[in-house]
Amino acid sequence: MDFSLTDTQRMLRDTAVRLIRERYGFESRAKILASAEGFSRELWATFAEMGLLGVELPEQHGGIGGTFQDLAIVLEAFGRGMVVEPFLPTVVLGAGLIRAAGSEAQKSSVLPRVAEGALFLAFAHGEPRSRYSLTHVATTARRDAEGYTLNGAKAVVLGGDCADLLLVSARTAGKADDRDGLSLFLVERGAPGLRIRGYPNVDGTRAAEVALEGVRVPHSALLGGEGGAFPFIQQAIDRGIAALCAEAVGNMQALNELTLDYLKTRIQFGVPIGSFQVLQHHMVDMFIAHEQARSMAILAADRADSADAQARTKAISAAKVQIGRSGRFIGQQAIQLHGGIGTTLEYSAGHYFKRLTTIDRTFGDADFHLTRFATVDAA
Amino acid sequence: MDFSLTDTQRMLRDTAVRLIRERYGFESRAKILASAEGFSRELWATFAEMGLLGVELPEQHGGIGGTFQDLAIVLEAFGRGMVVEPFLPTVVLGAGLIRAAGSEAQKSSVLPRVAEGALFLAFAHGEPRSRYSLTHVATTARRDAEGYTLNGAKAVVLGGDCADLLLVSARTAGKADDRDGLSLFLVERGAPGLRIRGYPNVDGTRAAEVALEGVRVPHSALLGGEGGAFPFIQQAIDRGIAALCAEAVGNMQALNELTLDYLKTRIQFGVPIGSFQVLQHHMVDMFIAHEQARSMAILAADRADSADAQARTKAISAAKVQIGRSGRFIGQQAIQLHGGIGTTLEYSAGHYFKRLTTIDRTFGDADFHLTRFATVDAA
Amino acid sequence: MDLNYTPEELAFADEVRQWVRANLPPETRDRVLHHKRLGKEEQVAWQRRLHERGWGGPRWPKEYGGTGWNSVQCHLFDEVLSEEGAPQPLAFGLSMIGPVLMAFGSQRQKDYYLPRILRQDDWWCQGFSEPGSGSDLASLRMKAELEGDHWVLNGQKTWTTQGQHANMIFLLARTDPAAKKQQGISMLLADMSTPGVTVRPIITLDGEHEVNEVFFDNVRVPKENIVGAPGMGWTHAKFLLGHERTNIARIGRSKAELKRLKRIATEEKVDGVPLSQTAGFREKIAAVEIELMALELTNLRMIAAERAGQAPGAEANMLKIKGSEIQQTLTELMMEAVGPYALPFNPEAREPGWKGEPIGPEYAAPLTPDYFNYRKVTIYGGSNEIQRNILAKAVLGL
Amino acid sequence: MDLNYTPEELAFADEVRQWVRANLPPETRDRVLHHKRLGKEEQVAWQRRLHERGWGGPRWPKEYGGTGWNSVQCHLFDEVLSEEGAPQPLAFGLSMIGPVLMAFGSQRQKDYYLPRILRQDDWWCQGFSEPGSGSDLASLRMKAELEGDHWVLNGQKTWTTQGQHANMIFLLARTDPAAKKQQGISMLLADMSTPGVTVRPIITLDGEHEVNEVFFDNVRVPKENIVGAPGMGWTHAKFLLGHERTNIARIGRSKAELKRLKRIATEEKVDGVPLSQTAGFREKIAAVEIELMALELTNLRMIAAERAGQAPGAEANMLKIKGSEIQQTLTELMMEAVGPYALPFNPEAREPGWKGEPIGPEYAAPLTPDYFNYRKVTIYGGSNEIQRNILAKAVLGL
Repeated sequence: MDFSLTDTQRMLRDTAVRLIRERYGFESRAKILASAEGFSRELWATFAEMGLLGVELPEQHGGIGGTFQDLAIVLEAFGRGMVVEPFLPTVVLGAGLIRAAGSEAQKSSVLPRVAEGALFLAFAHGEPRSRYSLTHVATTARRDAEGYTLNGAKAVVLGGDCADLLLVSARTAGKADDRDGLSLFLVERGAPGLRIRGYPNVDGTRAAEVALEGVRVPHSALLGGEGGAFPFIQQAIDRGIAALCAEAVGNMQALNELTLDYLKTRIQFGVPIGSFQVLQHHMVDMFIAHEQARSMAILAADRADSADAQARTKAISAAKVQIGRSGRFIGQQAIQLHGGIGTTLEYSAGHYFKRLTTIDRTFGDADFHLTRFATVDAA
Repeated sequence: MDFSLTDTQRMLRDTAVRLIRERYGFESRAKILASAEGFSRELWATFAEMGLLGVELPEQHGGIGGTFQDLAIVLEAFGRGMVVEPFLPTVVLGAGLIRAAGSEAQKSSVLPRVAEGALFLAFAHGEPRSRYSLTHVATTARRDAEGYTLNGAKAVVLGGDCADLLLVSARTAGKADDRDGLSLFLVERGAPGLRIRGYPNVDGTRAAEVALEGVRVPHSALLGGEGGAFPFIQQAIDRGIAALCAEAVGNMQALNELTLDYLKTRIQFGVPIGSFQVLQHHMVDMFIAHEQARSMAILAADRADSADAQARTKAISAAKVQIGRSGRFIGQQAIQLHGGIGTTLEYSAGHYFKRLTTIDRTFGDADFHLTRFATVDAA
Repeated sequence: MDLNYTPEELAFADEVRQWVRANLPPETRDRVLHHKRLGKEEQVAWQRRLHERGWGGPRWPKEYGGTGWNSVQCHLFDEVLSEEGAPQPLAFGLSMIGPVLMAFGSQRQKDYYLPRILRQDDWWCQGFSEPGSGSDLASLRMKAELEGDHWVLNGQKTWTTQGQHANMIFLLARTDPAAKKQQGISMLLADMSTPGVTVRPIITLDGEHEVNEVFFDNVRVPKENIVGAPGMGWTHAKFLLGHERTNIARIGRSKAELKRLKRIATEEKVDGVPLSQTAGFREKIAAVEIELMALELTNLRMIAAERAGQAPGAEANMLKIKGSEIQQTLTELMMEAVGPYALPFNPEAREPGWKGEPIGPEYAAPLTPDYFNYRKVTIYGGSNEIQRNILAKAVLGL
Repeated sequence: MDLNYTPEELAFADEVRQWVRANLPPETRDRVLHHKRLGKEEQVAWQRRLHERGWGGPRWPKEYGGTGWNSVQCHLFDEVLSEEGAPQPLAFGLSMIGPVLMAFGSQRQKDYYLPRILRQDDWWCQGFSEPGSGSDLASLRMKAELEGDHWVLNGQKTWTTQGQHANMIFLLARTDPAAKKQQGISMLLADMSTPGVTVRPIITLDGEHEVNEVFFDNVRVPKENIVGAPGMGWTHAKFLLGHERTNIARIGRSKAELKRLKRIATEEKVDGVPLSQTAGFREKIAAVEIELMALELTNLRMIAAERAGQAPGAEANMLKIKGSEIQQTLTELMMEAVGPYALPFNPEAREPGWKGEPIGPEYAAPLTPDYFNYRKVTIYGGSNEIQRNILAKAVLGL
């Protein structure tokens, strides 16, 4: 058992932390949010230059061949800075899926472009009625001699508004809720019949509703074998959750530091409010909630790429429950301890809270994963 | 809407409160608990003399013809004193059932003897595998020309160890879990084939495991019509719950007073521990928990005798949830605020806590009733 | 003891209900029930319509143009209005400065301002909090110096709800800088259009403009615009906050929101089953419903005690604590109910006239912003920590 | 980073497991796993057997007859012993006075007492708390006056766990009445059979005799029985409590209890369905299991930090807080699991040799008494409120 960082990880951490400190201050972030696209292509290029987009990609595809744990270190730093660039959809979900399920040709064509920052991806899986279910896919793909025709709708596709390439799940067989019969397709932005309605999320990240009306793709757009995509989908989402966990831990730590600082400096009744025992104990509980979340985020990162799907999903769900509960507690308490200032847009605490809230609602909330954790052994 | 007490109620309250204060101090109660039977027949006779056993019984049967709300006032005072005499099984459940379902002959023979304190009753309904279900009855009653033969087992029968007369539920038709086919029988203590194994409960009240092996009763022992006992059973348990709610509220108030007093007098670090803000806020939350419980106990008493079974059970379940949660919170916090002394048998706080714990586990715990509340409209 | 309303009380509630149904514009009702933004005009129009009916001041005595209703009637009135989707009455005039003026104002102030509150000729806002004085209100620093016939105000107020709509503000200022903390504070009434008053919006987490900073730079207010005597401001403020605290539980509104939550949970499906029928969520709804039942009864018990002549004590702080917690739980459950559709931010969908295509279900757009917005309810009007301090001291004697 | 145990660590755990299975008497194992009472002799026998194997002092350095294991080995050892139903080691000798003597004791004390602890020739108890000094330990009033070659002790101790079995006590007494609070306190070792020592049982809510009051009436203790110098008692006590706090989380034991809970929840049926498969209870178990997973990893992180040379800081207080809360939740869920059979009180069923007919399921008898008993874990060893005070000060700097 070893919790220490490797030299590479230490280097990655220092790089990412410095980048956030220097380029992603609260003011800079506010400007990014206010921009037309809602994120910074310039910063994205910087991420690419620094090798942050290819941390986990194989060297032959322009990456540095790292592990998910290496990636988690970057994500934690991004959590501290509340980075809104589409790292999760492009790097964790999109590139991860292509690496896991793609053909050599697909990998060679897509991954290097991701590593160099030239391509945004999005995983278009959830649907308007699927809620958090991974199998509820009503979108269909009909095969013919030249390729496939896709019809359906995808909901709250993270990073969908700027994606150059969408990874779309669709049913080639079976009925909604079947595990079998799911397939994945690469769909280019601008494909006829593809309608993307982008919008901001409540935390400043971006997403889209995606409609597919008779969208045509060639046979070569199929990612992995026909009908066997479910294990890839499940693992992609598990990786996405592990990424959220790492990000959330960075967020919680920053928010706790901010709140602690406020308790020490805000004067009421002639004394710092941190001298009130009730507020001290709340802060202690926030500290504990973060430590517990950190432990589970480490577990999630350790298991994210495990091939044992049952053990993996159990650990990932446990981590998501802990992150959801800790994040909710820390977020709500941080606002309460800050009082009025915490409820305003011009102060950073509320933004951390909003991001934590969003993380709990992404890929299944704490209650959803509590049930998954409790029932996975029976499944 | 009127929350004020009637003159009779004020009188009842004063009588019961004075009785508890004078005769049911912590020392006296300890002696009662240590006695062979675990309760006081002498005090029972006093209850009878003061009219407390017949509060709710009709005047022609030796009672004073009061309402359930009148009874609740007595129960609240009993809650303050943690009265262990079998008031709930005899007066609330037993006499209540006979009044509701009994023939005129049964009422005339039983109720006056209850009012005068000459008869203990018990409602033998729950079974070893029934948990909190009211319909899971495997005990059978086979009818023949001379009467019925009862076979089965009854679990945790409150007051069962001293009962002179048991009200036993048994199946005359249908299968376990059916609502129909349940009947009630009066079974005398000492009936051949009846085995009663009495024991103390963790809170000092008494109960029994009851085995029925070929117990013979005459036709006249049937209480109400054959096969139609379910509504009576349900109402009896609802009344029992409303009684527990009233008792619990008295208990919580006494425990809060005791704890508040301790906070004001216990010195640590040179000051009363009640000067610590964290303990103050815990005490405030206990105060609120009691007020919320009190409101729901009033509702339960108001609805206990309602003929609208669905609205009644919904209100009663809501009250039981609130009582369970408030009682758990107040009980646990009271021990925590007392520290070591709260964990000992020689101090009263722990006894209040034990009784509150037992109340939550009687007739369905908070979670059971939360589900019942949430699903009763659909049933 | 009888937990049922009397036939007279029920008839009263019914009369109110019928009248509201006949008089509340359906668009207004729809906007209130779906948490869309309300226009200033439509709020004024509704208050005037109530006033025409004689119900403009439900808690006001008859001599000031109020209804003279007892507390049960007031409770039923609130409840029916919430249920029917009527706009919440504007508390700053009706529940705050109105009662203060009745108790402490000059005859002239009463004669002039009270009728204007009922007709909503004035839109009042409150100037208590300052950047440095949150929970510690008495540490406020705004100055009012008497120069001839005017008080000259300098300083800053914050968290001024609806200050952007208001034409009048009641505020606390330090008129005697030498006096000790709570002393030397006075309550003044100021016209927002006076030169030197600047309103700057504060945008809250939900992206809405509801509160403001208000700056006072040599603002001259007529001498007679003081409420009561100089130095009595703290007394008036405590009186006012006591009034605020009973309404702050907002039980009627939470009951209406509970219904909305149940509707949403019936629409939402988990693997084809309505969310309202899944064990976990069903029981979360049940838990908050029971809390709310208990709080309503607790409130009714306090109303009864008040009618029996017992002054509302610090127990009212309990209503604030529980009421605010319940409000927050309801917003949280509604956000939870819509699953992934809690994410999209679509503030236009809250505009009165918006006809665009919703993102996800139509009811989703306000839910997460509401969750963010409602974090304030355990902070404002005296944070819940302050409420517990008060209860510990006043009720428990700690 | 690697969250898996190394092959060497796994082999070590396996060695311990095999040995325990071969050497732990099955009756003892059964009693531990079913929460029956353990006899004094059987506890001593188990410690001696461990000692013969060389494992009597898992956290002790080799020079004192300990194993010299690293912290991961110690953790695995605890875990395997808990899992296999071995009696908990007696902390008062091994984890409390033992380490204190190693750090501060005289050579004579080390030579004499340490081997006796490993062999459990002495059964130690602790004399810290007094009736007036609970959380405020430094306010203790017990006096020790030097008369010739003896300290003469007068005063009272309380909450003395297993004092009825002990032949030795380490205690804090005031040797310099003039000194300020924390100063003037010394740590002394006393033989429980000295004239003037009286032990009076305290019966706890579960009806058990586990703790005692101990009265000292002119008890004469040899002068050399002081630990270190006079006035250093407070320093020694803080050292000792720091050691206690890490073990107090009892993670291994909670993991074993979680298994027991799952077994019980599988036996219990709700309308024919195992309780462990009903949504509500299943998720309650899941919630505490996740808390425990997180705490175990947090503990392992701290162990790793310790091995990397970082001294265990006040973060250990966190283990106490979370660990105790989890222990309480587990007892509560077990009580809940048996429904109405949580009521009967049947203390005989916990006797080692009891062969009577159980009331309800056999596992039910200890559950509610355990729930009552475990209220202590958030109180003793520094209440959780005190732990939070320490964390606020030491870690957060508040």
